[in-house]
Parts: sequence; structure tokens; C-alpha cells
Amino acid sequence: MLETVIFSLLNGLVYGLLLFLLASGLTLIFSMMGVLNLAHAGFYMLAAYFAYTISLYMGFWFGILLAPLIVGLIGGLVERYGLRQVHQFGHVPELIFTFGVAFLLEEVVQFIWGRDQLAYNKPEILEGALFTLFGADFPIYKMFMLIVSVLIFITLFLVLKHTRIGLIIRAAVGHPQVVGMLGHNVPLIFMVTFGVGTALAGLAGAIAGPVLGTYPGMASGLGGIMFVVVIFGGLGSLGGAFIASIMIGLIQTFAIAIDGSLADVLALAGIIVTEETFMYDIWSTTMPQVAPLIPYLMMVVMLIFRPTGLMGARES
Amino acid sequence: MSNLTQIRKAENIARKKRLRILWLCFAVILVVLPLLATKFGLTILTQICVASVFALAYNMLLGQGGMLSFGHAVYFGLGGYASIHLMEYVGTGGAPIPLVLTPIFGGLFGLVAALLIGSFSTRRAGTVFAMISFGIAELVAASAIILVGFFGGEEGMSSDRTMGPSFFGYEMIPQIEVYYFAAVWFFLATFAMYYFSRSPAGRMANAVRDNAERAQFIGYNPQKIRLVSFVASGFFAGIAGGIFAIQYEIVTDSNLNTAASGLVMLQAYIGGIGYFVGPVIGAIVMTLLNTVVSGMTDLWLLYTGLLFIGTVLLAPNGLTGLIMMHTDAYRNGKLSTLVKPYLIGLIPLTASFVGIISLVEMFSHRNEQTVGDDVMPLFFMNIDVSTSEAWIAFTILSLAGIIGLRFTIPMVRTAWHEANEALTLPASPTKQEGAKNE
Amino acid sequence: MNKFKLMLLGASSLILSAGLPAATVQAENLTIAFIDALSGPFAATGLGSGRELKHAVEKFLNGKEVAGEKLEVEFLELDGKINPKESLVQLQNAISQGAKYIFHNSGSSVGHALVGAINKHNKRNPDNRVLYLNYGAIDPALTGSKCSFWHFMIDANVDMKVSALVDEIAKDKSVKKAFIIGQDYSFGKAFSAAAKKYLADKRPDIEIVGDQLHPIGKVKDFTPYAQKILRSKADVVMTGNWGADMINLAKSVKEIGTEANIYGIYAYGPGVSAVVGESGLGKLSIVTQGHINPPNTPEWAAYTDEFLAKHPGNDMSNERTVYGVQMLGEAFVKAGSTDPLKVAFALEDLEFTTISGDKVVMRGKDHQMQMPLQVMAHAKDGLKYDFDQSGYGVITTSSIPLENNTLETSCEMQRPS
Amino acid sequence: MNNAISLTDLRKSFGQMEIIRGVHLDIKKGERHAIIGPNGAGKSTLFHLISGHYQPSSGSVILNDEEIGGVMPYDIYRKGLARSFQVTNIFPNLTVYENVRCGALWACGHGYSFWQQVENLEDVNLKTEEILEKINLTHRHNVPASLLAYAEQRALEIGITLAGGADVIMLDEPTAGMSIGETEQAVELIRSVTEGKTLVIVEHDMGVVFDLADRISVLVYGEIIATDTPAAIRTNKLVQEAYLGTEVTADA
Repeated sequence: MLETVIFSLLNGLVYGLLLFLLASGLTLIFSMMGVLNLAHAGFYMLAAYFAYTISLYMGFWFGILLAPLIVGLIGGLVERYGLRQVHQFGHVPELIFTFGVAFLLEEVVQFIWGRDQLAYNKPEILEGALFTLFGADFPIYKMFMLIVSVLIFITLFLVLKHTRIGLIIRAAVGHPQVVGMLGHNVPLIFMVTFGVGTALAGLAGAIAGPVLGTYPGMASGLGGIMFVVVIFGGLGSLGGAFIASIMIGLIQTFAIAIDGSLADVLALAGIIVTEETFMYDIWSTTMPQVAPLIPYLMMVVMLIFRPTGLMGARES
Repeated sequence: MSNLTQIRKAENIARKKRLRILWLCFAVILVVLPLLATKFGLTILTQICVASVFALAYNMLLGQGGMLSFGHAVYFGLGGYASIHLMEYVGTGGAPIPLVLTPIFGGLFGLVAALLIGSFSTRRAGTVFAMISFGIAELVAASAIILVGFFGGEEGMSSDRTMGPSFFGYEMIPQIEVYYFAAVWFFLATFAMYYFSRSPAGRMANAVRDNAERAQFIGYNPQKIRLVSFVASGFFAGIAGGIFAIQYEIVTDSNLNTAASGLVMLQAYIGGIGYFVGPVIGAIVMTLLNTVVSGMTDLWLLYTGLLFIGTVLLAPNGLTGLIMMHTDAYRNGKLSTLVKPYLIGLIPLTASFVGIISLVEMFSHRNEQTVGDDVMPLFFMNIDVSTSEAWIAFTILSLAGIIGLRFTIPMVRTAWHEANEALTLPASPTKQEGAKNE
Repeated sequence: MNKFKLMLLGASSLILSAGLPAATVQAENLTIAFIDALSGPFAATGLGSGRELKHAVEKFLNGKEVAGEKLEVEFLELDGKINPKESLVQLQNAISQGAKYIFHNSGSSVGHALVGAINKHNKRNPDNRVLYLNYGAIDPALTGSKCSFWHFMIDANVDMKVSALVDEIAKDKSVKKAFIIGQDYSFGKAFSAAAKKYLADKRPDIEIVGDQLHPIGKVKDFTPYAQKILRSKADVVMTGNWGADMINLAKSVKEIGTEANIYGIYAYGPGVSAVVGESGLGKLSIVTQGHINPPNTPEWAAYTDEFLAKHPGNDMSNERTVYGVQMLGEAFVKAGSTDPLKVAFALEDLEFTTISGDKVVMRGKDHQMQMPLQVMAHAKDGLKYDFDQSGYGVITTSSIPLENNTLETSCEMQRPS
Repeated sequence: MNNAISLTDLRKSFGQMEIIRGVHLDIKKGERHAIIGPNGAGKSTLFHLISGHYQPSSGSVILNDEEIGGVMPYDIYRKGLARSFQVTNIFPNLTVYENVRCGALWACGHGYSFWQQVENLEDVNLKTEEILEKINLTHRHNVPASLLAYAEQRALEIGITLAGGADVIMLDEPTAGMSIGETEQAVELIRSVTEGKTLVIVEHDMGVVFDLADRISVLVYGEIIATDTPAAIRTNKLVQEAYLGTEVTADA
């Protein structure tokens, strides 16, 4: 039992921190510009592909270093020549635009790199197990992911708290009109924010590619989960996003470990559920089956009862 | 009686007459088109009917109510599932209901579902509404896999449309009968949706879209207005689902997942969400892409994505908007002055189009990893992708086209402005029914 | 409303009429449609088997003489996304474009939908029937309780494969605990049921320590499942997973360092063998049809070489594709026609020798192909053909002759009069 | 009672800040009542409290003998109170005609009807045309509201407010940003359309205020310091102090 808890905790943490790494960029963009970037997971995927290609020529480390930068640059250009055009029409056209970018990225990636899964692998030095816990290996690479995510969290936190940029961002979250009044170049700030946000997604993609697979479908499931993280955590709240990420990571892993159904609970109470029982489907649904939909349930409930999110400063 | 009142009344009579003619034309087109079509064409036409009803229903939200939904396929899918259950019920001798009436049942199911979900999701518009709709769609799609009893799991639910009692000898066995079934429902649903958009609730949906705060101060609860639109939209989405269920006799989770919801948004937007007919145009274009173009090239989804992004950035009013841009020129009687500049503009446009598409297709062909198969058909030619001549030729063609566009675009723009400028302020009262917001 | 609506309607009908002629490109002679996943998480599997099928059609059918006429084959590739509804939409597109033979590989749920739809279609359109040649949807119900005259299964079904798999496991007396994991749909459930049934039959002493279903195509990280396997202290893992789900499962199981041996039916091929790599040597066994290493006949080796030369970077991993096409060609000759009804009758109890030298028969009473199966092991040495240029592949370790592989059927075939 | 609106100890705070600090005010039926005060006195907030845009922190708002504190804006409207906004608040993508028609729909009893066509609602259309005539926008009826000139938009703002035929009309700085000529026209318009109704108006232009109002209330820092006839207000000491010693005159 204990080993399950500890191991699930570790795995949940790794997954949760990866989610946070992804979501941190999204939160940044959402807070600053009020745009929920639906293409965020697309940039994540794009970076994995770039990192793969670069790693073929220059090795893994250059891959994870350069890919986020390239993706950040592309993100900045998308903001400059795309998003800015529709910004004046409000949030709905912005959402539609980023939806289109997400759609297009998936096709472009398949067009350039093909539809098969790529053999994007971790470097020799990060192969193997770091330690063995109750007979199970904990891979070095997971520890590497964990460390990178934590470092990014700390950096972002410090930047937000102690720098001028951070001040502007925090001001913008509470009062979007303030930034313009301070005489800042708002379009430039937006472009940089979008670039940095997508670069963070890129970093996540570049380091997740080798473990979660580099293939055209790698963005599809994660995109939705990220919105959950950002909305559940609350607009403009890095801390909220952090908590939400870890929560989702833990729920996903523990749900699979627990593997019970309502029928099992009822059985404890002496009620035996059979296929003839009314609403058998519901009683027999197991935790691993339900696990993927819990995050969405969290988001919907949060939006209905507290649209500001867990720790949000204002409504989206 | 004021002057305006008299004009309005006269215009109203004229308008109604025009409408009658239009509805008649619409009906005639629906009746005649299949007679000209091949078997594949007939399949496509039936798909267009379903897609159009769904896209029109979707646009009741996005275009008319300003609500961006990433989960509207839920009501299409639920309507479809309900229809399949009805078909099974009838088929197993449950009740002698003619199955041509199935869509109304699907619609009612969609309506009830929309009422339940809309009661809380329509409290806000904008991002919150969009994300609730997205979350609900993910939840319902996941449930569709888990709850096997109603949804049938991965396999979905299937049935047989010919099991019910015949409807005046009409059994929906051959494809042509299925088409006419879909066409009749397409007509009825379009008719109903059009008149909904002209009703007080439909007009107020426009008002709430524009300014929900103000609507409160003229007596309307914006949430209720949104809910009415939402429920009506769910009803018509359910009808579309019902037609689909009859056509394919199967409904699965992919009918109600977020991908299906995204597709209908694409259709509505590409067609033009500011116009009543916009979504139909979008549905036609997307269905043709999905059936015809997908048979010609594997890259059709890439082109769809480019078309969509292009629409968002360059023609936010969609394809219909591009056509409607010429309303004023037509009123000025200057439409003919545009023919020449447009034709000239078309030359570099076609050149760059052919050039770029060819390069893209050649790149993709080379990536396909078939050694020795260098020759590919492209725009009625056979191109050898292993030769550099082909690449150079198409690169030059694209560049020439793009450079040409730099010259022709200002010319076309000037011509367009000239054709539209002579415009005096519109004077008749019912021109307000003209372009926007219908 | 104004006149522009009219113009619009006119324009839309123009678009339509422009689109329709383009849509009417009809086959001269014989149209074969391939419906499978060409996009999404399983695209790699679908595209790969599509290339193999297309190659086989070119080799065996195109230009073949049937009743004095040369066949000219048009090959349609349609994206069914491993979804029953998408596949039926494509089926209707295929039929209306004149397709008479529908090939399909992945997804038993799609298989069920196609059987249902084709049954209905053939009943309603006796002058325009189609046949379904299924080489990958191997839910036993398709040749059992749900069998259809219009459907032919060109692969051993789950029961046949799992029965052979359990025979292989049974040889190892040290195995005490088994863990079953599969995708949550009809195929995964059929695999699990078969595994439990045959384990109980053949090795009742083996304890089943896990029977896990996971969502198909949606799990990104299998570590929690791998951890469960580890915790259960299973000696063997039995899985029917395929495509990306097999790749990712293998990755996670490998990473967590379990000692369990994996027994699968699709645990090889592009993606999988390379990922499993060194750590899978001696730990991964597969039961499948066909001959990869060694190729068994020079003809098969030559055919494989030709395919690989034409499609560098691809692998030949679905030999049954070739069986199906070969068999169809034989049936055309036997029937003297490409009419689906005649061909269907000709296919029943058709016996032939495959290109790799196996004697196979299409059993008439349930349309289940009877074939020898091979037990293969994940290997590095002695390979003629590896996967993904990784140096890793599979090698045949033992053969199960056709006779040992024949199971009873519950099929009650309805034949057209 | 013959009070149209009656406020008792009305308060509103935003966080720590109390903006409205115990307002008592009775507005008689049929009178034209102006509310004036320096910038930041809380005039617009008071309007928002009465019209339901904000919920009062405490105190009561009575409209025609009925408590409406905390009632939703659309319910208040249905009880007979319509208002305009200081910042133009119209339906930008709808035509002028449709803007006004939206204002008339509820009052004509068509509610959330989806079974009728607006073109066939003769009562609504006649009402719309009557209002358009009054606000002098008949010739512009077919123009999208966002394309109107500023003064026209202000007139439309009033038109939407009036279309429902409410008994109590509240106008928030109707002439803000208008030229002198436009202001004169606007005053005439307001005078004519509010004949026989209760009018509450917030206005900076003292000319307008003294021209229109039967009575004037002066709001300073969230409190009413005086309510009286224009003549009396002009000489009120407290008011003069509040306006920093400057004499309040018609030409201020």
C-alpha cells in the first residue's frame, strides 16, 4: 500500500509538474492579454518536433535549448501578424483565431514530419534508473523533468515578484487598462508575452517528447487539460495553476492505482451489483475510466460556481 | 401615419414577396439538384443537408447570439443517439411511428439536453461560456464511451432505418429517398430557423450579443435570451443529428466530441457567421473539401486549416461576406465595372495559387517515401518531382503570382471603392433587412 | 432578404455543380477501397498497412486476367479514423464511388459497424453488393455469433491467437501469475475474455493477478499501469495492445524495470521493437501469422525486398494483407468474375498456398481463415528484416500447424438464395 | 403616496470606500428632477443603485411604493423605470431602427416570443417610428448604430430609453460632449418626450439643469446636501461652498 502511495505520488508529481510547465506559459498569456491560447498545446508539439530535428544534427541538449527559442519566435510572429489583427474585435474572434492556429499546427507538423511517431530519444546520460524503490525503477529522466519544471516555477515566481516586468504583469492582471496608461509599449509587451509563453510550452514539449512520444496526436489530449489547469487555478495566478497542475497529476495517477468502482463500494455495504441492476453502467464504471474526465468536471464546476478560479484575481 | 410607416409597409409587402420567391427557388434547387448528380454526388448532397442544418443551428449561437461554443456537437450527437433508440424501439415493434419523423424526436431530445445544460452555461458569454461548453463536451464524450447502455461504448449505436412502418409507401431504402428525406428536413429546419431569427427572441439575441448590459435596461434578462437561443439551437442541432442517424444508421462518440464541435465552428465561420445563409455556404465548402478534395489530396486538412486562418485574418465575414461586399456596387449598378479588374486580378491569384499548391503537393509527394514513383498528377499535368525544372518552374510561378498580386490588389481595391462609393445613404426602411444579422 | 440571397443560392448551386463532375471519376473496372485510420493516434499503423495493401494489390490484382479481361484496379484510401461512424461515412462514400471490395485492418468496433452496414446495404441493393475483407478486426464474434456472408476474416481471430499464446505460456512451468491488460473496446474485452478462458483451461494453476482495461488511444503515460504490473508481481503480461498503445505500454514497462515477460499478439513491428530494444530480449513473445524471420520462401523474401526498396523507412509487418489480396485473386479466377456474390461463393472453402509457403483455407461455414500460426520472439541476432532500422525485430521460434489451431464456431451463416 | 422614487438612507461601499453615504431623497411623480454635484460625488453610482445596475449596501429604494433595492435591472425596468447611460450604450451592430425597436419590444408585451415575426408586430413598429420621429433619426433609421455621429448616438441612447414608454425616465448626462446647438436640440427633445412623466437627470451643464428641472438635488461626497427649486438652490449657502465658493449660475 505504502509503495503504491509513494510511487503514485512521485509519478503524479512528475506529470503534474510537466502540466504546470505547459500551463505556466498559458497562464502568462491569459493573464496579460486575456486570450486563452487554444494553440498552446500545438506549440508544445511543434517544439518536440523541432527538438527532434535539431537533436539529429546537434545533439539532445541543443535541441531542448534551441527548440523553445524557435517556437517562442514563431509564437511572437503569430501574435504580431495574426492575433493582433483580430484583437480589436474582442475575445471571441481571438479564441477562434487561436483555434485555427491549433488546427493548422497539427496539419503543418504532419506535412513536414509525416504522421508516424518519431524516434526522439533521451540522451545516453539520462538513460537508466536513478534509484529503485520497492523494486520499481525511477528513471533519471523523470528526475530531470522534475528539476527543470521546479526551476522554471521558481524563476517565474521570482521574476513576477521582484522585477519591473513582473510588476507590469501583475498590474495588467488586475487592471488591464493600467499598462497602457503607464506609457508602456503595449503591443510590444503583448508580443513578448506571447513569445515567452509559447517558448515555455516549447520547453515542455522538448523535454516531454522523449517520454510521452513525439507524434501528431501528442497535443490533442493535453490541450484540454491545460485549459482546465489555467481556469481552475484562476486567471493570472501562477500559484493557482501550480496547485491545479499537481492536483490533476495526482488524480490521474491515483485513479489508475485505486481501480475501484461504485459497485465495489456498494459491495462493501453488502449491495451486490449485477448486470441486471438499474444503471449498471454507472455502478460498474471504474476509477481509471473516470480519471480522464475528472479534470473537466473540476473545470465546469469551478466555472459555474466561481468563475474567477481557485486563486484568480478577476473574472476572465 | 408617418412617412416611414408607409414606406415600411410597402417594403414589407415587397419583402414578403421576395422571400416567397427565394423559398421557392430554394425548394426547386433541392428538388432538381439530385437529378443531375451521380451516386457519389447524391451522397455528398445528403451530407450537405445534414451539415447545413447543424451549421445553421450552430450559428444561432455564434453569429446571432455571440456565444462561442466548443461543444455544440453534444446536442447533435444526443439527438442522433435518441433517434437511433427510437429507430430500435420502432423496429422491435415498440410503436408504429413512421421513421421519417425521427428528426423531430432527435430535436426534442437535443432541446431537453440544451435546456438542462444551458440553464447554467448561459449565465455568461465569452470565454467562460466557451470553456464551459468545452468542458461539457469532453465530459459527455467521455461518458459516451463509459455508459454503454445508452451510448454503446466505442462501437456506438446502430439501427435500421427501414424497420418502421412505411410513410405513404416511402421506405427510405435507396439513397435518393434518403436524400429527399434529408432535403425536406433541411428545408423545414431552415424555414423555422429563419423565422426564429426574425422573432423578438431572435432579434434580442442580436441585441444581447452586441451589448448584454444594455439589454437588461430595456426589460430583458440576457441569460434568458441566451437560454432561448441555446435551447432552440440545441433543438435544431438535434434535428440534424436525427437526419444523420437515418442516413448512416449509426451514431458514435465521434458525433459529439470536441472535434465534431470544432468542425461545425469551422463551417459556420468560413461561410460567414454574420449572415443567415453563411453557415450553409460553409457547410457546402467543407463537405466538398471533406469528400471531393480529400479524394484528390491527403493534404486537404492542411488546406482547410489555411482556408480557416485566411478567413479569420483576411475575410472575417466569411465567404458570404466576400459576396455581400458587392451589395452596394450592385445597388449602384456598377457591378459590371468590377468584372475587368477582377479578371485581371484573377491571373496572378491563380498563378500564385497553382504555384504554391504545386510546391506543397510536390514536397508532400517526395516525403511519401515511395522510391521510383517520381511522377505525380498535378493540375491535369504529370510532374516529375525528381527533376529540378519542376521545382524551379513552380517557384517562379508562385513568385510571379505574388509579385503580380502586389500590383493588382491596389487596382482591384480602387475599383471596388469606386463601385461602392457613389452610394447615397440608404433611404428605404427595409434595407435594414439587407445584409447583416439576418 | 434581397436579390443577393438569390445570387448566393445561385453561387452555391454553381459550386455544387462544379464539385459534382470532379466527384464522378469512376473506376473503369474494379474499385477497391481501403478504410482505416489515416489520421489520429493510430495513423502510423493505418498508413503502414495501407502501403502494404496497395503494394499487394498492384502485384496480385492489377493486370490480372479474369474471364479473358485484364483487371484495372482503382484503389481508394479513405480515413475511417478507427471510428465506426467515420468508417460508415467513408463506406458510403466508397460504395457511391463504385467500390466493390472493402479492405479494413484496425478496430473491431469498426469491423462490427462495417458488417452491419454492409449486410443492410447488400440486402437493399442486390444489384450493387460489396464484400468486406477484414484483416485486422479479429473479435471472434465477427466469425461467431455476428458472422455474415459478406464478411471474410483473413487473420486468425482473438480466440485462435490467444489459445496459441496460452499454449506457449503453458510450456513454462515457472509461470505462476499472469497480468492481462488491454484497450477498452470490443477487441480488448475479447482478448481479456479469451485469455481468462484459455488460462483456466490449460493452466488452471496460474493466478490472474490483474485484468486491466485502459482507454484506447488516450493514455499518454503508461507508468501508473506499469507500476500496477510491477506491484502484482506478475510473471507474464498478456496484452492485445497495438499501435501507439503498444509502443507506450512497452516504453513504460521497460522503464520501470519489471521482470515480467510480455506475451502479445501485436507486440512487434514499427515503433514497438525499436522501443523495447535490448531490455526486451528473451522477455517478449508474440503469436501471429506469417513469416518475417526467416522469410520461409524465396518468393516472400523477394516480395519483401521489393516492397522495402520502394518504401524505404517502412517495414513489412502485416503479411496477412498479402494473403487477403492473393486469396481474392484466386477467387476471381475460380468465379470467373469480379461480381461480389459469385466471388463470395468462390471464396468459401477456397484453399491456397500463400506466398510464404503456408497452406491456408477460408472456412466456408464462418468465413474464418484457417492458417498456421507462428510463435515469435523479440530478437536482435539472426534477423534478415529488422524494424525501424533499429537492429531489433522478431524471429520465429516455433510453429503451430493449422490443425492445432482450429476452433469450433458458433456461426449460423445466412446465405443469399 | 405621490412619490415616484423614494430613497431612504441609501448606502453603497466598494471595499473600504463608501461612495454613497446615506442618501435620502423623494422624487415626486411627474416632476423633472435634476441631480448635480462635483465630479466624483457619486451621481452615476446613485443612478446605478436606483436602476439596479449596482446592489445597495444598505438602505432602501422605493419605486412607486415598491421596494426595488437589489432587484435585477430588467425587473426594475418592467416596473416602469427606464434609464440611459453616460457613456453611450447602444447596440452597435444593429441599425438605428432595430435599436429603438428592441427598446419597444418588452413594453409592447412580446417578451421572449419566438413564434412571431418582428415585421408583423404593428404596435412595436409604430412605436419605433414614433420614437424615431421624436429623436429626429427617421432619415438615419437604416444606418448601423456604430456609424452614427456622436450627437446622433446620444439621441439614440435616449430613444432606446424612451421606447418602452416607462413612467420614470432617468437620463445620465444626456448632453455630455455635445455642442451648444446640439445641446439646445437635446433639451427640447427631452422636454417634449418627458411630458407627463417623471424625469430624473444627472447633468453637468447648469444651463440645461436650470432650464429643465422643477427641483434640483445636490450630491456631494455621497450625500444629498440640498434639495430644492432651482431658484432656492442658486442661493443655497451649502451648495455654494460645495462648489468651492463659485456661485452656481445658469451660465456656469
